[in-house]
Amino acid sequence: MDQTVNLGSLTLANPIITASGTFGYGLEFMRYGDLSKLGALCLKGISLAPREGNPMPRIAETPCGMLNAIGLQNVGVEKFLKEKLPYIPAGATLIANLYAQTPEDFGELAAIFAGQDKISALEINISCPNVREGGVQFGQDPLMAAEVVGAVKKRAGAKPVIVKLSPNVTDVRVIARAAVDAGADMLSLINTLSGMAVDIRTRKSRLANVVGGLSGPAIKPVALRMVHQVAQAVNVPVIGMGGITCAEDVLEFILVGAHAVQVGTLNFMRPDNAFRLVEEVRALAESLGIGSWDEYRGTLKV
Amino acid sequence: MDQTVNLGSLTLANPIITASGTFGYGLEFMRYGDLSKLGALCLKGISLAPREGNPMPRIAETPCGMLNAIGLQNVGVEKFLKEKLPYIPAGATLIANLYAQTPEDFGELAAIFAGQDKISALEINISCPNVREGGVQFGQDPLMAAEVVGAVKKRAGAKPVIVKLSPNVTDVRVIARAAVDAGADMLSLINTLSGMAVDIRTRKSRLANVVGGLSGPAIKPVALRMVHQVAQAVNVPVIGMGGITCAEDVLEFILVGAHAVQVGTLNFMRPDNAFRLVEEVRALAESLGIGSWDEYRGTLKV
Amino acid sequence: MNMNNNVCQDLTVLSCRPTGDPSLVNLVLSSPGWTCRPGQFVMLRPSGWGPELIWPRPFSVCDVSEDGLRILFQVVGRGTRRLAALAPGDTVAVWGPLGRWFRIDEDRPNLILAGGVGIAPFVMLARRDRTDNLSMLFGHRLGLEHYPYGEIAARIESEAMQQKTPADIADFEKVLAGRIEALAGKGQVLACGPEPMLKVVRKYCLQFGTDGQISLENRMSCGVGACLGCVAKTISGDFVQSCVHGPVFDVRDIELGA
Amino acid sequence: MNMNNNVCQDLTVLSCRPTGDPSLVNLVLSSPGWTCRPGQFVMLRPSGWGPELIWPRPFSVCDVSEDGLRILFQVVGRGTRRLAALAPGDTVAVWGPLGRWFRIDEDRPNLILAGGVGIAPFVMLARRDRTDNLSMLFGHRLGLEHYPYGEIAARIESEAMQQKTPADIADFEKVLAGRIEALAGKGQVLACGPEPMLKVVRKYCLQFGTDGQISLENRMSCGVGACLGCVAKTISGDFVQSCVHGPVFDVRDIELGA
Ligand SMILES: Cc1cc2nc3c(=O)[nH]c(=O)nc-3n(C[C@H](O)[C@H](O)[C@H](O)COP(=O)(O)OP(=O)(O)OC[C@H]3O[C@@H](n4cnc5c(N)ncnc54)[C@H](O)[C@@H]3O)c2cc1C
Ligand SMILES: Cc1cc2nc3c(=O)[nH]c(=O)nc-3n(C[C@H](O)[C@H](O)[C@H](O)COP(=O)(O)OP(=O)(O)OC[C@H]3O[C@@H](n4cnc5c(N)ncnc54)[C@H](O)[C@@H]3O)c2cc1C
Ligand SMILES: Cc1cc2nc3c(=O)[nH]c(=O)nc-3n(C[C@H](O)[C@H](O)[C@H](O)COP(=O)(O)O)c2cc1C
Ligand SMILES: Cc1cc2nc3c(=O)[nH]c(=O)nc-3n(C[C@H](O)[C@H](O)[C@H](O)COP(=O)(O)O)c2cc1C
Ligand code: FES
Ligand code: FES
Repeated sequence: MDQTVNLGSLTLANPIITASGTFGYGLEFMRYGDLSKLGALCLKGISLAPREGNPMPRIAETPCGMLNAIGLQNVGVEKFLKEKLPYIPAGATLIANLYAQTPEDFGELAAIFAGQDKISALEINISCPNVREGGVQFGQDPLMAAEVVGAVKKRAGAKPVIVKLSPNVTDVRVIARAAVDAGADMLSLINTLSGMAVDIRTRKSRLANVVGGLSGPAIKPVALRMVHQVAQAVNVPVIGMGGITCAEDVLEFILVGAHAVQVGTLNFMRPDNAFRLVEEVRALAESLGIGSWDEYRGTLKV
Repeated sequence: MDQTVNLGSLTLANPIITASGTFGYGLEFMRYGDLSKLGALCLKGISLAPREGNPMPRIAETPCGMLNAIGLQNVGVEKFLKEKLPYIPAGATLIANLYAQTPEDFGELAAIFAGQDKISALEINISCPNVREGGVQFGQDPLMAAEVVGAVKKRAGAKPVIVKLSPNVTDVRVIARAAVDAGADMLSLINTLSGMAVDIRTRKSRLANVVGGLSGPAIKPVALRMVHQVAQAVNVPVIGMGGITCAEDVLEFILVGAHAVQVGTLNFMRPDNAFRLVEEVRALAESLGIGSWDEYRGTLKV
Repeated sequence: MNMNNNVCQDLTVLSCRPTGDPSLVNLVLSSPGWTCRPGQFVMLRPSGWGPELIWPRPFSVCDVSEDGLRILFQVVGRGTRRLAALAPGDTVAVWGPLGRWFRIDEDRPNLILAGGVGIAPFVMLARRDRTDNLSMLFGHRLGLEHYPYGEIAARIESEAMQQKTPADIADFEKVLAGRIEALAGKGQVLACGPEPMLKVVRKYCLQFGTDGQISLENRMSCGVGACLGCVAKTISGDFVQSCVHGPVFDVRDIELGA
Repeated sequence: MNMNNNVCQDLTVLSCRPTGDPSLVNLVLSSPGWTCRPGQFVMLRPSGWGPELIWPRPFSVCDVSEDGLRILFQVVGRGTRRLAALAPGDTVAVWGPLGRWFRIDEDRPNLILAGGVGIAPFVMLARRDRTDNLSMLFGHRLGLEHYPYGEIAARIESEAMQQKTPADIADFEKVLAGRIEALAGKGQVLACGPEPMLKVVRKYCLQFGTDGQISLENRMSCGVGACLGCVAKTISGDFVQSCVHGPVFDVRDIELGA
């Protein structure tokens, strides 16, 4: 079966994308597989200036999931372009993940990446629950979301723009429609659910940041529901994620309407998991007699 | 250690309450423990008229959790008062869980229960994600929530009114404050997270209702975060729940500010779990040298 | 032994072994101190299960005595895979006996219709004193030696038919129809097996007016009537908990989805 | 054997046995086909773990050879409890060797400071050809026979002190201070042990100006530098991944929380 997926002007060899913040700059995983075999890589969130991130501890394990409050630690766009991007092998399809605290800065970042040949698309993160400013507050308000998307689209040139949605909202379709109306070429969801874990003995949060973002299999039912809702509400391709750990999970997201998927926490469970998943998804789809993703996508009987 | 908990005019022998919809009318569990040993029992949601509930299948297992879409099947208030309530042994502290599709009907139900000596408090469910009308729509809009709470308070007589909040909102504090301003004596949270599970082979949802409510350990981080937020935002007692399976979990909720807790899915894992939990919580609190719940509650260092 | 003492207890695994085929497992737990009736079931949850698998799993009592509680189960998914990995000495939370049982009509012939692992509840039934009014027709996929067929056949008149192909299944359905028709007004059938088989049994019982009882295997979460997740639809349109009002129902009382 | 082939592979459990005390376990996996340097670590995730425990767990390589990969671990929580239940034949996903190692100063004395299970990485160090510039001071809680102390003491000059009471711990700290002071400008210390001990070591190294390396045990999720969950704060204020830039750091390069 041909695994190709068409996301508007972006064509992927298969529907498996590694999620931002869980696959570094790809370099960390080159020992474990061939990056060009992945559908695409979403790179760690990048901001204009370097960010040192939140204090430690930053991660905690929870039942069938984990919390993180990394706080978007990153080297900043300049250093990224000089010290990281050149080393990522040419065959890999790369999506930059953008983070900023103002629409202007988002636009600025978009303009920088618009000129980067190695970058195939931009994903804008308006849904990080772990930063004080500019994170989820853009993703929880349709007007602010639209403003950010507009600013990015204006300067993104020919690069397709993916808007990454927050699940921490009353109705995800409202933000989804606002993003699409403002020019989003695609949507991706879900980012992490805002959560906490505490230690009853030290009486402290297990995260220095107190709250963090929940990811992993625990959130899969919520993610599936939101992807299903959004896929029905908009006419642009939807990239689904949240708790995927196996080929069955991938097909579940495609069944409810996703064009492609991202895998995050899965990469921590075993560093070659994303590479293995590409093969497992192919095998499963073939064993089910699926002729193409277009044929299977969104065929949930309701 | 004295396990007593004071929730305004409602005093409980200990902080463990069985959650609505997971402990039937208590009768189902009399073989497995002494109901009077529990802090209280929240009874299965009751409506004015009987409800047949949603079609089958209604439940699905998910990683560290479960989905349900029961649809509030219940015998209706009249039959409940005649055929169920008289058989619940006198020593048990009972909380009625009310469901209606209009503020008027909520008020009507409150008036009926106001006259029932065996009922110690009313919990109003404005957060059920599994019914089309009157469920979560009241719980997602502060004005509608306030209207329902007002209607209930007006006719609840001396019974304390607990408002059960939905986690499927952008900012749970907004609804919490609206409910308190409208007269809620207490808040309880969280109800289930809206979610889905699908079967890639049959291409059907695992629930006939398509979407359902996610409960169990998977949601505990989200529940803890919301209880923490709400306990800081309001001045009424907060009853925390979501994914509790052991004594440590109970103390986590109290640490972030809950006066008492409810346990739901835990009751399915083993029918005597709630009874065992009462003893386990006592033992754990004593081993930690906690003098009283007032001393420990809300002492998270942030 | 107490007939009604269905408290929740921790029992010890005495043995857990495939019957020959790895997909069919015999589990023997230490004696629960109660006895029960054929068709009743227990909920099992090994104490080693973390929260990943939330629910206990329901199983018919295959047999119970001072020697222990015996369960015969088929490996179909994550839960039964983990049950199959139990080792002697492990503990399992068990509550039961639960639900309603097969009621024997002492004055007329009772024909057992068992399909696959649905043979389980009839092991204890065949152990009863009076067996002349019992007989069994057994449909099976694996070789007969993997099932407790011999134990039952040694006590009551039994017949087995293997189904390996769709044609075999069609043949089995024909035989079922014939037997059910033959009992119309003269006796009753007691059926336990996969849902498609139960639908066939129900169809012919209604068509020929034959009395019958069938045991449903609805998905269950609590087993005690509280979650309302396991309901069956009665012909009057009510949803009743199959863990309390079943799992054994009169074929005439309930609907079975298409 | 390849020094750098840190692919991810499924290794087979050869043995998994308590060292005598149930809280301390010796795990031997089939040979990974690589060797490594003392202080490097591996990530382990048994294939039997469902999603309940999401993360792999990091462990120092205690020793590695054609005979297998040896890990010495202490049971402290859910993950290590489940690791302790591994049985021969089970498979475990292993990736490594990861991280930086203890660098020996060949021209001067190198004093190992090991605390409890922190002795693990020094088993392979003591196996090297030249041992005259190595010595060890070992602080321990359980009886000495539970640790691989004897193996090391057979090859290098070693001394052990048991800590059972706060007074013992204070004594140990005094001895540590003395040894670290004595090495100032003359040699270096290599430390692995519980965080309070590492803080003491760092304090005296800085105070007396003694060279030293310490191995951090920050919570880890990926082990490959991607999640940024395991970072250590450098004295210049940067957060660096301890799985890549550590776990062994120069005491002067990093801060340790209060
Ligand atoms: C009253 C009763 C008696 C039963 N007696 C026996 C018996 O004696 N021997 C036997 O082998 N099986 C019996 N079953 C069926 C058995 O409970 C299921 O096969 C088992 O729970 C599946 O668990 P799993 O985790 O392996 O499957 P899953 O991975 O959860 O699912 C696999 C399949 O099993 C079904 N299933 C899952 N959970 C349940 C559940 N709690 N109840 C029913 N079906 C479920 C699913 O719908 C799915 O089709 C009985 C069921 C009931 C309700
Ligand atoms: C580089 C490195 C080498 C190590 N070498 C050894 C060794 O040789 N022998 C040994 O016994 N232990 C070693 N550890 C510590 C070991 O990884 C933890 O004890 C183990 O992960 C705890 O898992 P758990 O599920 O049992 O504990 P949990 O129940 O998860 O937690 C118990 C305690 O362990 C800590 N912890 C939990 N997960 C981790 C994690 N992934 N990394 C570090 N700490 C954690 C928690 O903060 C908590 O204090 C090493 C750790 C690191 C980072
Ligand atoms: C450690 C960690 C760091 C993350 N960093 C980012 C980030 O920088 N930008 C972003 O858009 N999402 C980030 N995410 C969110 C993931 O990309 C993904 O949306 C989320 O983890 C849900 O998918 P999963 O359940 O497969 O992990 C991060 C997640 C984790 C666990
Ligand atoms: C099967 C089932 C039925 C429920 N029915 C109700 C109900 O009738 N009224 C209500 O307010 N909440 C109902 N709930 C929600 C629970 O009371 C509780 O809020 C939720 O399950 C989270 O707690 P838990 O994780 O401990 O189960 C139901 C939950 C389950 C699992
Ligand atoms: S299984 Fe819960 S009501 Fe039957
Ligand atoms: S453990 Fe993930 S970066 Fe170190």
